[in-house]
Amino acid sequence: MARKRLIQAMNEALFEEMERDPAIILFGEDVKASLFGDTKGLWKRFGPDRVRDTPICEALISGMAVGAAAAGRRVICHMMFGNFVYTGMDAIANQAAKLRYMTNGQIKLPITFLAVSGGGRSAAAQHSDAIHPVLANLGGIKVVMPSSPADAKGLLKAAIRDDDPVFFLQAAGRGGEPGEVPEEDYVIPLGEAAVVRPGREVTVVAIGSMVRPALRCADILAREGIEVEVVDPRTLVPLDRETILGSVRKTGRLVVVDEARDTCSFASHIAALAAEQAFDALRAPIRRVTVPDCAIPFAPVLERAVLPDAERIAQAVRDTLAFGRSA
Amino acid sequence: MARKRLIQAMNEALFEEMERDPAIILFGEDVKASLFGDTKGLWKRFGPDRVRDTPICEALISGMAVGAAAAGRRVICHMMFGNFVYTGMDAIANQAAKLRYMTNGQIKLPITFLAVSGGGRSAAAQHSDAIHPVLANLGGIKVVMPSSPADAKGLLKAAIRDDDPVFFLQAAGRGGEPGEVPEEDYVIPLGEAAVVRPGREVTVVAIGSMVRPALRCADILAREGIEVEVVDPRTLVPLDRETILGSVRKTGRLVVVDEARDTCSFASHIAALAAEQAFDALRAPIRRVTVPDCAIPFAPVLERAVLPDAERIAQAVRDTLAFGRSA
Amino acid sequence: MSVTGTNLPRHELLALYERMLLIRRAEEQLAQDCAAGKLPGPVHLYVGQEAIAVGVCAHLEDRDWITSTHRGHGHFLAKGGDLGRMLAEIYGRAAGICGGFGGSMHVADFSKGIIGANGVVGGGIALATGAALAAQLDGDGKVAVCFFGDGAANQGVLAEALNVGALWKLPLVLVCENNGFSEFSPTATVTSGRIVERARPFGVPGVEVDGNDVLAVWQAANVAVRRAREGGGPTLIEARTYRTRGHVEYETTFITEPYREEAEVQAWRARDPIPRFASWLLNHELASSQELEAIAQAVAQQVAEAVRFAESAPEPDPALARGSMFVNPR
Amino acid sequence: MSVTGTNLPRHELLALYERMLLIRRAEEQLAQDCAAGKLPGPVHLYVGQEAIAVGVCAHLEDRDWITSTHRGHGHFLAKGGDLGRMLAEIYGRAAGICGGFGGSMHVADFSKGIIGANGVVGGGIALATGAALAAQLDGDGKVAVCFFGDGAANQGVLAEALNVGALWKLPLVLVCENNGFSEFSPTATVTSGRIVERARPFGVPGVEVDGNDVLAVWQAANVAVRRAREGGGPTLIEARTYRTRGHVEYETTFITEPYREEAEVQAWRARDPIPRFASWLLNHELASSQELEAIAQAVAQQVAEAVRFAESAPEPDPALARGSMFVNPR
Ligand SMILES: Cc1ncc(C[n+]2csc(CCOP(=O)(O)OP(=O)(O)O)c2C)c(N)n1
Ligand SMILES: Cc1ncc(C[n+]2csc(CCOP(=O)(O)OP(=O)(O)O)c2C)c(N)n1
Ligand SMILES: [Mg+2]
Ligand SMILES: [Mg+2]
Repeated sequence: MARKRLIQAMNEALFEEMERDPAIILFGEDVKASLFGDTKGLWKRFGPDRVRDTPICEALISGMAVGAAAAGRRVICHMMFGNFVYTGMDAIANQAAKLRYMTNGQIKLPITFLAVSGGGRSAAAQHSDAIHPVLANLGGIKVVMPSSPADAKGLLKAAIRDDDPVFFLQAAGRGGEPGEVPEEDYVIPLGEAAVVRPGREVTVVAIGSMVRPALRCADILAREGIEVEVVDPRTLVPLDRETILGSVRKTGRLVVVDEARDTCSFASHIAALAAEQAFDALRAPIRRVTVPDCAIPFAPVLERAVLPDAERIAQAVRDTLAFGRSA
Repeated sequence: MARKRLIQAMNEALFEEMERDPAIILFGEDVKASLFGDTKGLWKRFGPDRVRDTPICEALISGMAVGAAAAGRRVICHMMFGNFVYTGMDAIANQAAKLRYMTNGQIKLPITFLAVSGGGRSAAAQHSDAIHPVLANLGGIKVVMPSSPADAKGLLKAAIRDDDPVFFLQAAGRGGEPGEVPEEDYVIPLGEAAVVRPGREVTVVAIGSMVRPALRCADILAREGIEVEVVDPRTLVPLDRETILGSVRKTGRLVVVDEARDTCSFASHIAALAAEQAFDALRAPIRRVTVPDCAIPFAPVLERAVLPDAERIAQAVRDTLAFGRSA
Repeated sequence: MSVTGTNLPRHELLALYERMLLIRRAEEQLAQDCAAGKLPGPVHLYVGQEAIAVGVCAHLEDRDWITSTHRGHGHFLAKGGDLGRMLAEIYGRAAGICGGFGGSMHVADFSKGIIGANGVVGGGIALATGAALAAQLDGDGKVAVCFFGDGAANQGVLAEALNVGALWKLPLVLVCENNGFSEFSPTATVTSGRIVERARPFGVPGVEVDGNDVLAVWQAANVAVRRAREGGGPTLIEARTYRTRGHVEYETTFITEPYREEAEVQAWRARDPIPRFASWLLNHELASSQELEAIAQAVAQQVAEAVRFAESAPEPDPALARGSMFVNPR
Repeated sequence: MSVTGTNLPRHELLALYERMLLIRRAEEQLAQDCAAGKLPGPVHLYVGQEAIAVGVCAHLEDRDWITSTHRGHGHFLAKGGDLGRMLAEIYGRAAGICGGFGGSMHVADFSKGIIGANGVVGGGIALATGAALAAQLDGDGKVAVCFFGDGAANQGVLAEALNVGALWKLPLVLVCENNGFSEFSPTATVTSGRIVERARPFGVPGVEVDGNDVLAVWQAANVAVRRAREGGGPTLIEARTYRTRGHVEYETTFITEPYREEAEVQAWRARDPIPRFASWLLNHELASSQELEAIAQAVAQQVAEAVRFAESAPEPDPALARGSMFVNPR
């Protein structure tokens, strides 16, 4: 174990996987200089064949990832900010997500797309979208959202070794967050949620960047004598429904926290799953804590007003509990 | 009143609105020849200034719509098939959906994007996506999905007259569907759902192309003595929550039918709203009838297997009712 | 008629002829099937353009990659795809090359290097560039060829591919089939300048060729594929041609006003690459009319057998449709 | 130093000087603010490139449109945007030109024809094309100018805009500011050939110009804007320049290895457009050093006042953030 930043954990995973498997190539804009630090040193270590800086042309880059994967490579494709994924959306939605299914499983497409997603750093509307609901709706793309450095390393390795297209979304504010990271080679399988804090009264499912405020909220509420269980899905596609629904069946109350805009958020989807599959266990309305249906504004005071935080989550939990008591 | 096909109703709306407002321009690929028939005759009537065939370049087209609207025009931008919206996604998600908010409301962007959405005609994976969940999650885009020729005309007029970017999504299989269309100039306001068939026992919310099978399902179930209320949201953004929730509060049972892939579908979102805001009225799990998380396959027998139909809806309704009775 | 390619061995010349004819007869069959209402979904035929796919793919091996378009049957067959399984696919049968999941716009066979037809105009350009990157890294002389239309040439991704292809000297051959139309829009109404010129600013050689002359195409592709194999980087070939059928079968049911002159169609029919090559073979005494007739008969028989195979194949199991998109669903 | 533009009236020459200096001083202030940790979000400065925005915008009126980039302060100010409200925006204040909703990457003022800075590289190209279409239909001689970087030139949408701009003869001027870098990648490592050449296949004139020479830029823009106004269609101008500061303020905290030679930066500092134009004015006796000093003082005062205005402005009301994106929410 050693304390590392999330971005360092990603960097380690990239180094170790590229070392392990010479079929892996990585490309994207400025991956050599590495704006975020995740790809730092890779170019020096693995050379310009396997690590390539591309021009700015997301439409081509995402499609090249598909073509190179179809032609036998294991591809890591860096899309930088989530919003630039829209620029390269055609090949992601029309090719990466569909080519295997359309051709009756003739090929596998082992691609890991990397992108920073979400807000919190005054990067404003065009650099702060949380894009996971859009990706999850495409059907053929796996979506991974780590909430800690240790998870980031294990999940990134799993993503790279996976034979399907995976989006690995790193929360904008989280690259610098430190945590203990095991030294050894380990993999966290896709599709396994984590109960990051057990509790009896209310289930809080928190996605990616939202795990931290959810845990803070659990601390706050513990002081009020409220026991919150925090579940981190870790991967949205595939989704570990059992762990989430199991927790809801136990507590009977659900709050879902998602940095996405509310309409068609992943929070909505988890709420819908629970309203169908854990209905008899539910003792209160399912609350969503999400971003209102707006873009992310620039000024810190405005941005804070739209992003979920521990206090807003705590309020939702209190409301949920009050429902059972006052009704 | 006269019986008309949905595509004719759209064509009429386009003619009448372009006649009414000379600030309106329309462009897109082959709008002169008009693959679907919606833009037929416009070029002849309004000339090459106001009606323009573009080259195939969706990234530019969608961005031009934003630029021309920002510079004072009322724009109708034809994107042809929903899947091509991914190709032009950058300007839709990063510009159209955000420019007004980012600039503190300095401008309005009166743009109507037209596209055919959904499957049912063996057009296969790259021509059959139901793209409304992706659009609805962007926040700054209104989404209209008519289910009848009369609604198509009134809603398209409303969309064109609206000062915000609107996607008007015509269901792939619906252009040829006939229905009564009023002669006079009428507008159906965005954000008003319709109870297309009243009933007491179960609410079926059906979106766009799904209204027809939902009505068929209601017929089937009526013969079994089951009274289904069918609600057509007509516009997803803005969403008429009151009508939907009012119906759920009345019936206590909800089935949502959506031609989108299940994960982060609009069905999920409506289910989530009900599970929060009509919780005490709910007497059974909320069922979703959606497309599984796959691409739309080509062969008719395969395509039918993934698209919701009256029988699948009916089964969901029966399950919902059985829950109350056997529990 | 160009003299390039004339020094090809006779059996190779006849193979070119045979392959063009196979594509033509297969598609005539599809046109009939379509008119009879037998085909689900839209069908775009390649009739008139066969010399391009055949002239280019003559240089390719199974391990080389191609990407194709919505008008992809010709590329599929020219690259060695199986006719019976292609027809079965277009008929929506389980024996289809994609099990009935893809249909006409998505025929693909990765074992033959056919990354597939593509419903997104321009969609194959980036895929081919990626395949060219993989080929370059494999280091064994493979190439990737991208077929695309004049309409697709207006998608910005072409410029992006030219830029990256040139920068990285990718083994990429971009073959623009300029058939004069982008759906129902004449090319000139939606295209500034000459497409072949668009390669030059990137330092990529551009070659224009008569796309109805299989030997001219053969020759241009010979140079381009060899350059690509030898590390010389990409080439853009613009092949001028014409589709003598509609953009899509059945189009006259919804496109009620003609978008081109019948005389133009007739003029291009007179330049049909198949009879034209037949005459050339006869004139140069490289084949007798009996030989050509024998080829035609063999082709007809091949098509008939393929149709029997495809028609008798069962429909796909609907349960499969709801299966996972993934190799590892969980 | 080019002689073009020299026949400008003296007050116009001094206005060019004043505007360049205003941009420079404003951004030096921002650099300080940033170093002091006062600015939220990333800030990309235009230092070294001022001659381009100023030389081009000298030809524009409020009713003409511009689109800009992530490096957009210079374009905003050159086009007549208000300095105080720009600074307030970058400081995240309610008095900001976008109420604090946009920040550095989104400064926009539609009343001045400034469609805005843009966080999407290449994002302004399509917007400008659309604005040019609107301008053409208005029929009153308005033009749209798109500023973009060498990095943005590799986005395919540029080719798309050249194609449509040429087809429709749109009143569009595409100004590529080639500052030698696309973030941390030297232009040559990500760009094949010369950017200016990319216009030619579409029949669009391309002009290369010394972007550190305000009069050369003025002259190139004069021709291009006039052509656009008169219905002659688009022009591509490639202005060669250099950003003497980093890609983004603070970059040395995360880009730990240098990506360019200090000598290169120094060489370009020696060609700084502002002292260079000052010397030219002095040498040609078009201004005295006292006059230039007076301008500098006035500019300094303007900046100081703007900073006071911006700093004293209140923060936005957080309740506004949760308001609707729409004109008609329902
Ligand atoms: C991205 C995208 N935009 C639009 C279409 C609709 N479409 C299908 S074929 C076609 C014309 C293509 O023209 P061209 O590339 O010249 O090919 P051709 O049909 O002439 O072979 C269009 C616009 C599409 N399939 N994909
Ligand atoms: C679509 C998109 N891709 C990538 C980025 C990240 N990015 C921001 S600035 C930049 C470099 C832009 O280079 P250039 O166009 O030359 O402008 P300069 O910074 O040199 O002024 C990049 C890659 C972005 N903002 N948008
Ligand atoms: Mg064509
Ligand atoms: Mg640059």
